[in-house]
Amino acid sequence: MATSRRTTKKGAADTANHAVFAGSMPVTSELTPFQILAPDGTPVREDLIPDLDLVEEMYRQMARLRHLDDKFMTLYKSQKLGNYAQFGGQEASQIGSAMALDQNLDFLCPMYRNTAAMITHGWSLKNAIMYWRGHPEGWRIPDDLNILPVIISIPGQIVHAAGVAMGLQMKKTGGVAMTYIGEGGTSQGDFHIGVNFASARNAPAVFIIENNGWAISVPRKVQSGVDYLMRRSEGYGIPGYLVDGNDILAVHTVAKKAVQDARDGKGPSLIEQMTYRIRPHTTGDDPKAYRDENGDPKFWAENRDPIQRVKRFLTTEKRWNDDREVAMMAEIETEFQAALEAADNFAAPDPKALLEYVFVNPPVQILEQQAILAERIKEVNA
Amino acid sequence: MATSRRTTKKGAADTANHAVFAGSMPVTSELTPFQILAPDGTPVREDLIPDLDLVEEMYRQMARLRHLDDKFMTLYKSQKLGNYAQFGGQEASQIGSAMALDQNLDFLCPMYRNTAAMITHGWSLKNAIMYWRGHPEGWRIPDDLNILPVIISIPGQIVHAAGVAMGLQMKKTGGVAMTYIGEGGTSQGDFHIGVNFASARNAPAVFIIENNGWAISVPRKVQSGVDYLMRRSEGYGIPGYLVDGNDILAVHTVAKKAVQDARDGKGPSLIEQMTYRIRPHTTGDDPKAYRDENGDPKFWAENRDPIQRVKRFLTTEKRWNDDREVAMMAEIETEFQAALEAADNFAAPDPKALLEYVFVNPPVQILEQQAILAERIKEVNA
Amino acid sequence: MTQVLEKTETKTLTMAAAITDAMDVMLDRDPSVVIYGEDVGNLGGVYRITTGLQKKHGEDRVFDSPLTESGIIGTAIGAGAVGMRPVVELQFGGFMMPAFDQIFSHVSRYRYRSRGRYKVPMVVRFPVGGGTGLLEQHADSPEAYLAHSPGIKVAYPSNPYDAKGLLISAIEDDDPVFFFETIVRYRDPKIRMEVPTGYYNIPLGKARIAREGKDVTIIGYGGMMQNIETAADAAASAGIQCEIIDLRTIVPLDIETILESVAKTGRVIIVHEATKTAGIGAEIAAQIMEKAFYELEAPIERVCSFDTMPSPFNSLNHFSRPEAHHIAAAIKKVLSA
Amino acid sequence: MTQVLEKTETKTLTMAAAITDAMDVMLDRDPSVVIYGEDVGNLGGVYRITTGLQKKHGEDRVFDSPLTESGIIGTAIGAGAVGMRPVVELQFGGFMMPAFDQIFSHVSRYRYRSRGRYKVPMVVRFPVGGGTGLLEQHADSPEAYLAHSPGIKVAYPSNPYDAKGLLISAIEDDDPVFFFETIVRYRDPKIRMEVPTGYYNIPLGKARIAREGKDVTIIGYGGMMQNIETAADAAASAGIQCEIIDLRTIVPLDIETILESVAKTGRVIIVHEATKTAGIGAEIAAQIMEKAFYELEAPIERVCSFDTMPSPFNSLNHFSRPEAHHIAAAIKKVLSA
Ligand SMILES: Cc1ncc(C[n+]2csc(CCOP(=O)(O)OP(=O)(O)O)c2C)c(N)n1
Ligand SMILES: Cc1ncc(C[n+]2csc(CCOP(=O)(O)OP(=O)(O)O)c2C)c(N)n1
Ligand SMILES: [Mg+2]
Ligand SMILES: [Mg+2]
Repeated sequence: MATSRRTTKKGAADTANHAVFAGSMPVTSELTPFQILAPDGTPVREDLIPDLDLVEEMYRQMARLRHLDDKFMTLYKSQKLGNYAQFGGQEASQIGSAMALDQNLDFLCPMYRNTAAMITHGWSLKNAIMYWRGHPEGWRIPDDLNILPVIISIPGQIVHAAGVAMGLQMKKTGGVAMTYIGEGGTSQGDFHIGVNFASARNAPAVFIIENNGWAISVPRKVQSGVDYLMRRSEGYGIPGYLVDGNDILAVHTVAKKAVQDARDGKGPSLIEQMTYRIRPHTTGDDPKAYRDENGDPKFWAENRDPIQRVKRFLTTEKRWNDDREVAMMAEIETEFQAALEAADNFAAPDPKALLEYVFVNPPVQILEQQAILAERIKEVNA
Repeated sequence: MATSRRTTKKGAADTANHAVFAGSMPVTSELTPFQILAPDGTPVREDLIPDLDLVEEMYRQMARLRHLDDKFMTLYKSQKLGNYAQFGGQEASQIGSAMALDQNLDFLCPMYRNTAAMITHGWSLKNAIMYWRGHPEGWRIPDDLNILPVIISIPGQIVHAAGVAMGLQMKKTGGVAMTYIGEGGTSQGDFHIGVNFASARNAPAVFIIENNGWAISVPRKVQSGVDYLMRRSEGYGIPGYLVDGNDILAVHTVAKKAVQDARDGKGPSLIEQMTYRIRPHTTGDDPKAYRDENGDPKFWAENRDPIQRVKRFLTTEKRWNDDREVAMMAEIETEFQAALEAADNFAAPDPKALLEYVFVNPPVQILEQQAILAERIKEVNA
Repeated sequence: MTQVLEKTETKTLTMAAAITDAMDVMLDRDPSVVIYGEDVGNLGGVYRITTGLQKKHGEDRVFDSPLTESGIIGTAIGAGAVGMRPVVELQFGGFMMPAFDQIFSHVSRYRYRSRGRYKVPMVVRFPVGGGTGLLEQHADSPEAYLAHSPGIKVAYPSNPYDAKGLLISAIEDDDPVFFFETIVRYRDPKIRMEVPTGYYNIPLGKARIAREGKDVTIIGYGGMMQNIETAADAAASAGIQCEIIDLRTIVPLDIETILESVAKTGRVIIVHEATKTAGIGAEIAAQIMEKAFYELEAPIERVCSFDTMPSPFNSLNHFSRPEAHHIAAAIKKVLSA
Repeated sequence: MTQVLEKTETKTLTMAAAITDAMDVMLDRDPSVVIYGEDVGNLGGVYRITTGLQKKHGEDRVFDSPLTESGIIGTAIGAGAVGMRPVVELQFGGFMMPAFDQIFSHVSRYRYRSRGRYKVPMVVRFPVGGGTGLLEQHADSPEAYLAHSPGIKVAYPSNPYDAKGLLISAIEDDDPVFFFETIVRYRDPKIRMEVPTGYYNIPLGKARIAREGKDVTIIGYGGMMQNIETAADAAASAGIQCEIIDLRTIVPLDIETILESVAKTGRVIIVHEATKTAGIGAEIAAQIMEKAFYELEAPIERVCSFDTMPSPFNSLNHFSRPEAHHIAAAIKKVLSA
């Protein structure tokens, strides 16, 4: 993943250029992702370990949502959920960053894989279930949540986030907009447009590239000749960060800095979180068709699991043990079952939802169609 | 122009980041545009002065096209030309780069301000006149020219150029695609898409940003928080160059290197040529509405003229004198008058052109409209 | 005409000045209104429609954006979601297309997608139409693309009074409204008119009977209205009474007013500058046929531009764009059918 | 049916396999054909329509592109200008919109703009339509946006035989062709059919009479044809003879075949999955009215999806997308009018 022709291709050219042209870009240094915890849970940056209560909270949230992600797969298989985009393996990346937000002030602008970030920012499990069931109730965003609609068309949310940031800046709320994009989505025009617009307006936005190595079947290197996508920060004149996306402490630390900078009027940041899509693209995808599941996916699942990393750390720190684990898992299961029950008990979708919220003041053509719909509903019920 | 919040804004943040995060972007060095001749015509890089025959050829082409640009303004004022996008002041930028191409192998993908580059790549003065008159004959691109249609919608040509480069690569012709964009256009999605697509495919393309300081009334700094737009090369993993765009020797040298790299399979490059729009945006624009014409425009016209720079150099080198100047200007005027006469003598546009070339095999709906058009033409002629 | 007048003083204004005035009024009334786009700040836009607004209301309320339509419209979605009311300008109608994913995928669907939590109160203004002698791609009329995208309103005024009142309604409306401004009418002295100073509005979705008549209904909007009037004048001298409907808005489409007129005349001509095939004229014709089939006495005529891009051959375009004499020919045709 | 057959052997193929086969044949016949798009290489596309092609024809001919529709279509213009014949895939029809500036401003106009010097021989293929239970934005039917853009052809096959023959024609055609593939028909066993192996083509612009009848003409295309057939079967048992026209291509529109049928039946229903307002059904209805006004005995009915985005509420969409019983109701209605 993230193989680059850069070193091979650019190295030679650059040296030659440098001899000749004063104005050419300097050869930039190699980059390594920022880390606080090594994969085995040992701190590599003791100085940056936060309060252990926070670490435990992160661990619990990751465990809770991994459980949810697995349950969603089970629900999908038994046809109790629609096609769903799993985040399993990317918990550190989403939770660590979303935890850097203030739920009252800051807006999350999610894409389809951000269920973990959304729940971390306050979305209920019940709503998440109903969303992925295609139930209108799941699509309604509660008034007290600062979460924008989930975006499927890649990557509109990047520009919306720039706009949210501009809006918050205009209203002087002190709020920040955080948004996510897959590494594949960085090839789209709206990625560039949104980040650059925020740069131009110095708007309080945090742009996070979750580099999970794959865009469905397409490996990272097909998207661009560059090695790391966060190098694009250079071209926008904003800070860029390369982070071990499976190290929740590293993710959180960088996200907090980026959020604080934005809040302080220092403008947007671009963060690339290196992680891996150990799951299929969505529940409908079979990755065996395009990659060796015993290769990288197995390696990452076994050696780079973001949850195990923190668990090992907390265990070493004597903050965690098997009893706590068992108790926590029981709580998590109970919570999930309650949410599932609430979703199951919710009234079936009302077909009228099809023609609601098209316009604030619907034109006569919509009213006519609502009448046709009412007819059709009556027929079915008859 | 090109003022940046970068130094003020990013400097501090970056230093702080660096103390903390191993993976953040290094602070990149300041850049100065590459130069071979100083504005007063003195060489700053004696070692890179090319053969004087070539320098004289460049000078003659710049003088010829400045004359054309001025004539076009005159024609416009006497309503003998439509609204026209002047390149005056950007001769070095367009001619120096287009002269790096092989007319038989390489394709030029122009935008509306590239009349100078197009003529340098073989377009006739007569066709240029007829193009800007909105005459169908001017729109026809002769079969033996490797020039794509002029693009107005900003900046489609960047993606087309990436496609031309891919096509030439597939056909193994050894050809290269060169394209231009204004600094304003770099805020669009297709700028990013085209450069990145070429990077991903290692396609033989040369992308030139003609930074003339203005996008109509909008100064460069509104477009982005970055200081120089060529820094974006970093984010595509391709070479980037910052060049004094009013120094034709510098422009040509860098363009030749980029073209040669592309031809050699080393992929695309991104070049930013710093120049200035001393003219109105188009003949229909009045810049007094948004800038002080006695400020930067006057300064650049008087002190940074790309033609004077080379003339001074050639004069010092004893390659040029007043007699030659007078003779050259006479030739240029004669050539222009002949082209104008040819254009004037061309048959008036045939209204049938309106419905030609819509489809290779027009559907019946087009045939019906052609019949209506024929009727209308008959009525007018009656 | 339905309207709410704050004061009854009037000024003689061009279309351009009336539009400027509407924005000025709304910037004063509603602090959440902001204006941005390419060149709208210092310059006041390439057609000078925002002239003076930055100076009066400040750079925080009226400002130049980077050159990106998708950025302009996409950020207006985000800013609108958090309570702003962006009134953005695109430089020309055809330059909407780099933003078309934002329009199709988001502007059109954002409120539906959030089940009403987020509205999209933006207004997108832009000059449209040909006859200007400008470069290629400066003469498009993209209303049909928008009308086929659910959830989007489309206003297309034909005179200063309507322009101001409709723009004020558009800014106040919580749905996204695309606002078409015909370039050749911006400063057309023939349509200067008395326009109330201060606040008033004209509801979106109410067509205007521009002229009553019993022989044939001519439906149009925007800059085409003058060509229609000219054709109707010529017909009048031949004793033909045209009823002229100025739609004012294409979405909502005031089919009621249209049907009332068709009931009277039985003959219909629809005029627009956009290309014919799959243009909005087809939709209007189809609705009329669906709802007034038995009242129609002749096939509905569509007078539209040919199915090509607005040609850059400026000296020829009058053969394609609907001129008064093309409309006159259509009047003859539907009356002899 | 007009066709050129190379061999007369046949295979039983699904729609999906027939489309794959067409590309395979053309990759063999024409070295300038290249295929690219998101996931089309190693995976063979999310619907596996390009499966096996990369392996057989190599990575230079069939390859994955970066994730950018504007990049895919924009580079296809450039590559086409220098002699390639790109056959590109978009992942879903709605994902065409990030490329809409390239389509509207360039694909549609490139040949016109160069006065014939450069043609745009690309084919753009993509899956469309709902009924799949997929996520939001995976169920669009954007044909009207294309039909309103001059210079673009639109093919929309309904069965394996047509799909292969039309795709071969599309690839050979020097105009840009957008090729719609109905997802729910890709592997619908009910429409598997005998398809000639090797090369043959079906001309673009010739509709197919899917069934002859005298009472009412039903016009449709793509995945809606099966619903129309079902409705017609039900009507047949009530003694009503429907004539069914499968358009095959929307541009060119075979108005001649339509008019012949209308002359016979006098009653017309148009069915499409796209939303109704300003959909292509309006254009077809308008043309019929213009050209067969005196033959029409009843208003033309349009059976289309409601004017909203294809809803993500998958369990409800059958109330909106045209089902056989909605068409049956329309048959009743036009016959009783
Ligand atoms: C505009 C657009 N084009 C294509 C798609 C289809 N699609 C859905 S997910 C996907 C891959 C995205 O990869 P990436 O951006 O890396 O995000 P990830 O799924 O890996 O989180 C594609 C091509 C889409 N949703 N939107
Ligand atoms: C998509 C699009 N949006 C807007 C315009 C209108 N427009 C024409 S030129 C221009 C400014 C371009 O500035 P720049 O890219 O710097 O090029 P320059 O004119 O300075 O050479 C604008 C906004 C356009 N042509 N295309
Ligand atoms: Mg990915
Ligand atoms: Mg510029």
